Amino acid sequence: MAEREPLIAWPEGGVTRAPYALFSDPAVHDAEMRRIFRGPVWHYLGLEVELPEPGNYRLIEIGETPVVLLRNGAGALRAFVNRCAHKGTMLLYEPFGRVDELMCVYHNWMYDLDGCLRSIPFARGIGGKGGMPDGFRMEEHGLDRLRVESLGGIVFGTFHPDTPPLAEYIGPRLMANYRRITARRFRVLGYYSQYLASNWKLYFENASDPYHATILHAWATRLKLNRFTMEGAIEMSEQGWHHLSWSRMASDAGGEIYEGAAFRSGQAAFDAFELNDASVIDQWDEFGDGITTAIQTVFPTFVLQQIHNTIATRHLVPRGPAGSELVWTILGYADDGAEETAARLKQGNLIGPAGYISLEDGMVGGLIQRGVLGDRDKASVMVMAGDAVETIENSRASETGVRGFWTAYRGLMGL
Amino acid sequence: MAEREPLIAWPEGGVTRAPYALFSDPAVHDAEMRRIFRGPVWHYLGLEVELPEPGNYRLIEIGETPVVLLRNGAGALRAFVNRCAHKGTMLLYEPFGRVDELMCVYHNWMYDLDGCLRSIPFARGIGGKGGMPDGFRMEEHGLDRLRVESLGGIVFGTFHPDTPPLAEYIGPRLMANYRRITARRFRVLGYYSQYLASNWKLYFENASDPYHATILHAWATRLKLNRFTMEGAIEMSEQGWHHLSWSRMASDAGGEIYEGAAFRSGQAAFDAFELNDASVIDQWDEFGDGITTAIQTVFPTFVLQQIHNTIATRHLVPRGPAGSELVWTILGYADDGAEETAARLKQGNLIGPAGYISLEDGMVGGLIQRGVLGDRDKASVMVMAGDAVETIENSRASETGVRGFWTAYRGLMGL
Amino acid sequence: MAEREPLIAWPEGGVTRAPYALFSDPAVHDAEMRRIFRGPVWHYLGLEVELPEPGNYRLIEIGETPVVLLRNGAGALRAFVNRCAHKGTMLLYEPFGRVDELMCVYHNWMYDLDGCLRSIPFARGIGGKGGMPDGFRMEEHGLDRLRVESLGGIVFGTFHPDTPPLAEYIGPRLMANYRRITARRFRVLGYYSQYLASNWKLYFENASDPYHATILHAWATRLKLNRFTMEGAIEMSEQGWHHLSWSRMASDAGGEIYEGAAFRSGQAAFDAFELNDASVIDQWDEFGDGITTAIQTVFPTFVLQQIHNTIATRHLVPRGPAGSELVWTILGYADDGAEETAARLKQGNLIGPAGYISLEDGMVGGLIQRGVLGDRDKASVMVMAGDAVETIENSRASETGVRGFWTAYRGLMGL
Amino acid sequence: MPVEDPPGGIPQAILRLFAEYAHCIDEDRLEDWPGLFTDPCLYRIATRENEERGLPASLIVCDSRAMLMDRVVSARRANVFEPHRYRHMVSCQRLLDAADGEYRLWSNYLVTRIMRDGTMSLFSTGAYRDAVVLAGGAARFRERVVICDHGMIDNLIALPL
Amino acid sequence: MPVEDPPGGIPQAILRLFAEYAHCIDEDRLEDWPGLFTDPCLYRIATRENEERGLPASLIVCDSRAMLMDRVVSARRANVFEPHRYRHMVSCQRLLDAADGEYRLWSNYLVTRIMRDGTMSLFSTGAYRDAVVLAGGAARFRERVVICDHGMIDNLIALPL
Amino acid sequence: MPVEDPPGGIPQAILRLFAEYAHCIDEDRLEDWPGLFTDPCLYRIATRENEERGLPASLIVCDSRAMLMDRVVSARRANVFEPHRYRHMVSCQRLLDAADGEYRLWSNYLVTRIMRDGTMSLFSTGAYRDAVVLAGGAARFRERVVICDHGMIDNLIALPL
Ligand code: FES
Ligand code: FES
Ligand code: FES
Ligand SMILES: [Fe+3]
Ligand SMILES: [Fe+3]
Ligand SMILES: [Fe+3]
Repeated sequence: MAEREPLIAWPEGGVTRAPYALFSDPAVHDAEMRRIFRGPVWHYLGLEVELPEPGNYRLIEIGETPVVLLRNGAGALRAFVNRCAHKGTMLLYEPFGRVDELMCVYHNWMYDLDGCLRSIPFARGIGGKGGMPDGFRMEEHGLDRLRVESLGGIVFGTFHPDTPPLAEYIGPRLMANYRRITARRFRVLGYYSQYLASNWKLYFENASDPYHATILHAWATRLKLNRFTMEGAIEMSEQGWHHLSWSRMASDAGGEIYEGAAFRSGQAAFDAFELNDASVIDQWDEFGDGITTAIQTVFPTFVLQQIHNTIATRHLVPRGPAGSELVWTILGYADDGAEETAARLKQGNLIGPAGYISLEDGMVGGLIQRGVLGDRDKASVMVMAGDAVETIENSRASETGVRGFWTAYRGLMGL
Repeated sequence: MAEREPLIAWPEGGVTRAPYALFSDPAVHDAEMRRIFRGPVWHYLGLEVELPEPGNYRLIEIGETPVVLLRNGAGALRAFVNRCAHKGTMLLYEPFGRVDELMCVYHNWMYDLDGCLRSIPFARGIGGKGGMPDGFRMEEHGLDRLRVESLGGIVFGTFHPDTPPLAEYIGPRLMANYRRITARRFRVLGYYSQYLASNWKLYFENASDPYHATILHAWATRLKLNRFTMEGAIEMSEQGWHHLSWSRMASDAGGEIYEGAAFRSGQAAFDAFELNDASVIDQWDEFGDGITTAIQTVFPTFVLQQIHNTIATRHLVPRGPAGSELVWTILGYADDGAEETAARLKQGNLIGPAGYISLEDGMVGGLIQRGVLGDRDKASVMVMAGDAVETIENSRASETGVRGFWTAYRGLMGL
Repeated sequence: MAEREPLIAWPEGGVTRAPYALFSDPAVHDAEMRRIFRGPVWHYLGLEVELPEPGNYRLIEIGETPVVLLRNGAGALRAFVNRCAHKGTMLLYEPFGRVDELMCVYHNWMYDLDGCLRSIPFARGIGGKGGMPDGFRMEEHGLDRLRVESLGGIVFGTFHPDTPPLAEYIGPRLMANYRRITARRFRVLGYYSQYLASNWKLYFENASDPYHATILHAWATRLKLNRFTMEGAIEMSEQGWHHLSWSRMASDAGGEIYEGAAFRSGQAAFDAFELNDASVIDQWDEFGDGITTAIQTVFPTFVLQQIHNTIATRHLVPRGPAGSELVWTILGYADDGAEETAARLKQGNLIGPAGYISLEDGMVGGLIQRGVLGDRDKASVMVMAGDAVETIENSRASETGVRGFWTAYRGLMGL
Repeated sequence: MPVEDPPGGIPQAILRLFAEYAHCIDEDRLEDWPGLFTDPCLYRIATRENEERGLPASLIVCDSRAMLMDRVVSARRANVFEPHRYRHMVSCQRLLDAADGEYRLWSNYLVTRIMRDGTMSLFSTGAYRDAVVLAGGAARFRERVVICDHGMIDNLIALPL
Repeated sequence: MPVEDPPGGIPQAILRLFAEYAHCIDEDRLEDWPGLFTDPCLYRIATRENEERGLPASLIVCDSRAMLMDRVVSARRANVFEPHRYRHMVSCQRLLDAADGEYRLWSNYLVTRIMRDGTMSLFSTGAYRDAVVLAGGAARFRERVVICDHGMIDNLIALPL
Repeated sequence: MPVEDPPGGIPQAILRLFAEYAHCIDEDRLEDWPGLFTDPCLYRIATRENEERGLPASLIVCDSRAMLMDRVVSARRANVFEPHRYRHMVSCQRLLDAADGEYRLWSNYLVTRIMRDGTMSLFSTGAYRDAVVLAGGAARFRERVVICDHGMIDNLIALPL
């Protein structure tokens, strides 16, 4: 098929280069929807606590596909494409809810919570006329089902038969932080999302790139919340697809290299910059390991976040070649006391579209999208710490995380 | 030409299947604009009563082409592409009006009401310099003309030389209802339109699909305005392209099958649902045949409607692969008395974008558009009453109308 | 490469025809961005007076490429693609400003005002770990630079090595008016822009087409501000790419041909049309040659305007195949007295998006864009004064200017 | 020239009625909305193009409180549509005349529509042509005609404008 | 800090003038619009970017009622454009000061544009900087400066903002 | 049914506070904005979906004037974003109750965002849920909760809504 021919020519330099055409070409986008989003990867579908009862469901978008995650009558998790088998109507359109069955509004074909077609109005016709033909088999017209795995209260799904088990997909090294964050039962504190006027990959590169964190987010750098001079590392999953970046704020040493350095955070605007009310950054060491920031990615679109005591999942939904939506779920733990909840809510000022430490992330993608449009044949250059995709202990001056993203991308895209 | 290669592979099952790629592929859309909209089909252009006098005109869009319908000085109907022969400027941009000639604003080339170019400013130049060359023949630069036919006060046009006469195109069987509705002179009661965030074919399938009517529009079903247990039929034109669906409200028998059935209209929300003021559904049998609903389609984009005493034309304009606009003309008859007009106006609550019986039609297309985008290689399944395209007496438990649409579509598209 | 195959078939008639497909085809648009906008042409970048000091910069868009024009420390003009060499982030996003260096917000790579990469944060890593590899050469990662020429206080740039010197590009004949307008130092009176819902070429055809001026802009015709019966000419540059159209208002002779002619300006609406307050058209002969209108184009996107005493530059930015933005810079001269400035400001009513003499120019492009979409295989017809591209003395009844545009276009596009 | 406002301009109770009308709809208290009208009453959604051409068709027309309530009940229980909300802005209220406790007003409105997926759009602009009766400090609409500037509706109208 | 409003706040006649201004334009009574200004007067459409940079160019500038009327007559008879309408919303009116019967006010505006094909768009937002004179209960604009937030205009401006 | 307005309706000082709030933001006088609140105070940006589901997360939450000022200073000096402005429209103000010099109000707002490239968009609509204290003729927000109708934010929020 035409689509098997390389869509673009990848430049010399392998994963240290990303050709700009990848961020605006519609043919590349269509191929990604098939080769990556329908490929052997795991997608975030939701949280166990969002579906406490049989019949509870939530909707989510995987690439361009609407999906429903629900609990069947027996309490088992099921995920289906949210599309009637008759003519393709979306079955559900409230984001969350409770149902006994899935009934399509258009002609009321009805499915049970395992996705099996159960009834069709006038299947026998009227007065013996019309109706469904004898050859028609209900069991051949059920909903398209995703394979589901739930791990630590987070539910993932995949369209592909060969996707390895979730824990193996994440890999033993990165499962450690995954378990660290998911050890307690979650409590949902809220939701919001950001529309980003940039290709989805630009955001996921950003999330996989600790190099920018202490530079772009000068607010946090200046307040000594996150610096390269703290203990920290970039850890890569065994196959190199996913990354974890963490740091220990208390351990800052040699931060003076930031003073008057050729960074924005060293510039005059920052002289004497400090908070009038520092309660917004009050935090406690809830994991007992002093780690104050831990950002973990699961290729291609999931981020698990700890920033101080803000816990959140981020799920990325492509919106055509030039846009994407980032959906945040703000979390606490079910056993939080009132004080802990209050502190998490106040630290909420640090994250999301209005977050002191994150609002720039939404902006840079747009600057790149417009910056590279005119030169689709040029490419970005990601050689910090060379060209390897590997864990780098006690330094985050590396682009290994981003190279890891491109390693997975090239493999699945056949580029 | 490349465009003659099949744009998509049609799945097994012929017209019982419609591949989802048809609803979003730009190449398919471009081919439709040529093969169908410029093909041997008739397009709605307007009403005789809209053009009472010589010089009266109205604008309309046929696919992506702006068209003007007018009466020339002799009172004859003419239709032209609304585009100057010089550089393509639209000549008229007020929806309705009266003109003595067609003068382009850009360089004032002037055409008569038969579309012939009559004058060009400075055609002889200035001081003998410039102007039009000797070889230039005005008669070669007239407006592009459509062939026009007027039938029962409704005016149609076609771009194609081989389109059969209009009455033959509609076909003898369906001309009966066409004559029934158009027997009296129309009076225009108003206009409005709906933007639909879905491919034009999804709306026309809906209009050709009586199967959904008593299910999706539960309001009317619950109030016993339209049920399959009433007398009714789906009648197909001889070549199978157009359909008519009608029913007799008074004849309802066995409606109890709707009670507690696995339809939405049988659900709890409806217990004791009735109108506080039923004057909105007061009607009279104006055709003397007891038929209370008659929906007739003319492929590819025209609907002639009787719902109770609401008479209307609907004209569908594609807006790219993912959108369309449905233009309603609300009608009465010139000899209506004040009471009849008042009743039609009040019944207006039943139709249009805010209509009790029609507002869902605008919604389902959008649910399908988004539902199928991610699976362009899958297809809808339309096997109710088998795979035939044929009239089915006294039952509407059939998708023959929709299969008829796809029969015409495949034939013209060469798919 | 595929793109070298002709994108479209040009019809018979050479530059007297422009196929309508050129105004909506995305593949044509992409090719224009490379073959024309990156080709051997000069683009407007700004004005010397906008950058009085070292470190002053202004942003501008050339096709789809963001560009920064600045003065380096030595006061020399430099132009770069406004894009970081690391990952493509736009470096500057305030339209005007002053900088000592160019620092990218994302990872703070820093460039000097000659576009040379000067510093990279953590280039040596942290604690000897990470950082840039030994093979990395800063000098290979500077900004993409445009060649710049400044002529009469107006700065142009080109991406192409073979573009001839600017004065030679404009050509000796048209340099005369260019020098006439740029003889005195400019003063910027303000900025505004128009979004045009039409392909960029439709606007540039309009600007190259004096034929429309006395017809479309009936306001000015009626007030005898610009008529073909005045002295005037269309002058073409030697290679035929650029045009100048001028007229002398005082010299009107035989204007009666406009009375009752088959032009809009001759129609009833105009009987007794005159201004209640004529101060808006008070003017003085500031160039001492009686020329009251002089419109000069520089292919592909620049217009230099004198309309009475309104002096302006216009710069055209394509926005996809179906849109464009026209950016106006309203000018006076540094040595203007208060009275002259006041008169220029009042005459400002004549120009721009609300200008009595120009507001129609924004409209006709949209009428063409929608008028031709449905017939991409048809073409416009531009035969006034034949098919030649040549200066025509003392008459403007010619489309030579537009044919000149298409001459340049076809040559660069290889069509 | 329209008559002058009474001293103090438009009565507070009427401005309050306008706000209450908007909030009944925007805050999903549809059941309170019919009570803002007299009975009988006139509530119409028309388009400016039809009005200016003297064409009588409406998108919605109700002439009794019961019909208003039928709109609410149908939206809640019978008709089906993707859930959404409106947000009303009302401005430039102008009193046209006042006689026998009935006030005629003309105002501009703008309504945005917000879908559950978070998308927001400019849904309708136009004018309100109102007849309001003031009795015992309470104001009610004897007539509210919504004149949409646009003849094209984005998909459907399920809630009052 | 700006001065306090006079007791009772912004005079009713001024609020009425604001509404009348909007409706003259929105309801296509353009011929009534010049009468809302004193003669001489100042009507300007500027952009915030130019204002903030001290650049004097305007999109429209009229300093007499006759010039205002020329804008109306030209739009009616001489200039040609696709027919459209505006809808004004005015909000957050703030009285800056009042002296000798002249009131200076600052307000926010939003204007939507509706084309005859039914499409509707957000056309302009910005501020009105006004000087209003109150004489014998009648209010007129001695000065209205429209400061558009946006330097880019969608196609053209044929009607006053 | 909500309580009646006090005679004369919503106090002028409160309407003035609403206008001043909008202009501090829209005219880039952010430094004046915290002074419109009491200290302590509550300023929150929430979403209607979270509010209606009883979920407490906010986009922004400040409980002191110092925190409000930190938002201003951070926007000015620490955070980086493409420069832009808002334009506020506020409408349908409704007084919910008034007791002991504290007024509770509910209003609708609409905010457009204008980028430096001239593009303008509908950025946010929703409701203001306010508690205003009137002391010595001066009005201040003890609480302003901004309830966005939309859960999706276009890119980022750097300025108060
Ligand atoms: S589309 Fe679902 S039942 Fe027909
Ligand atoms: S385009 Fe119509 S006259 Fe030139
Ligand atoms: S993108 Fe510019 S420094 Fe990284
Ligand atoms: Fe970040
Ligand atoms: Fe229907
Ligand atoms: Fe022109």
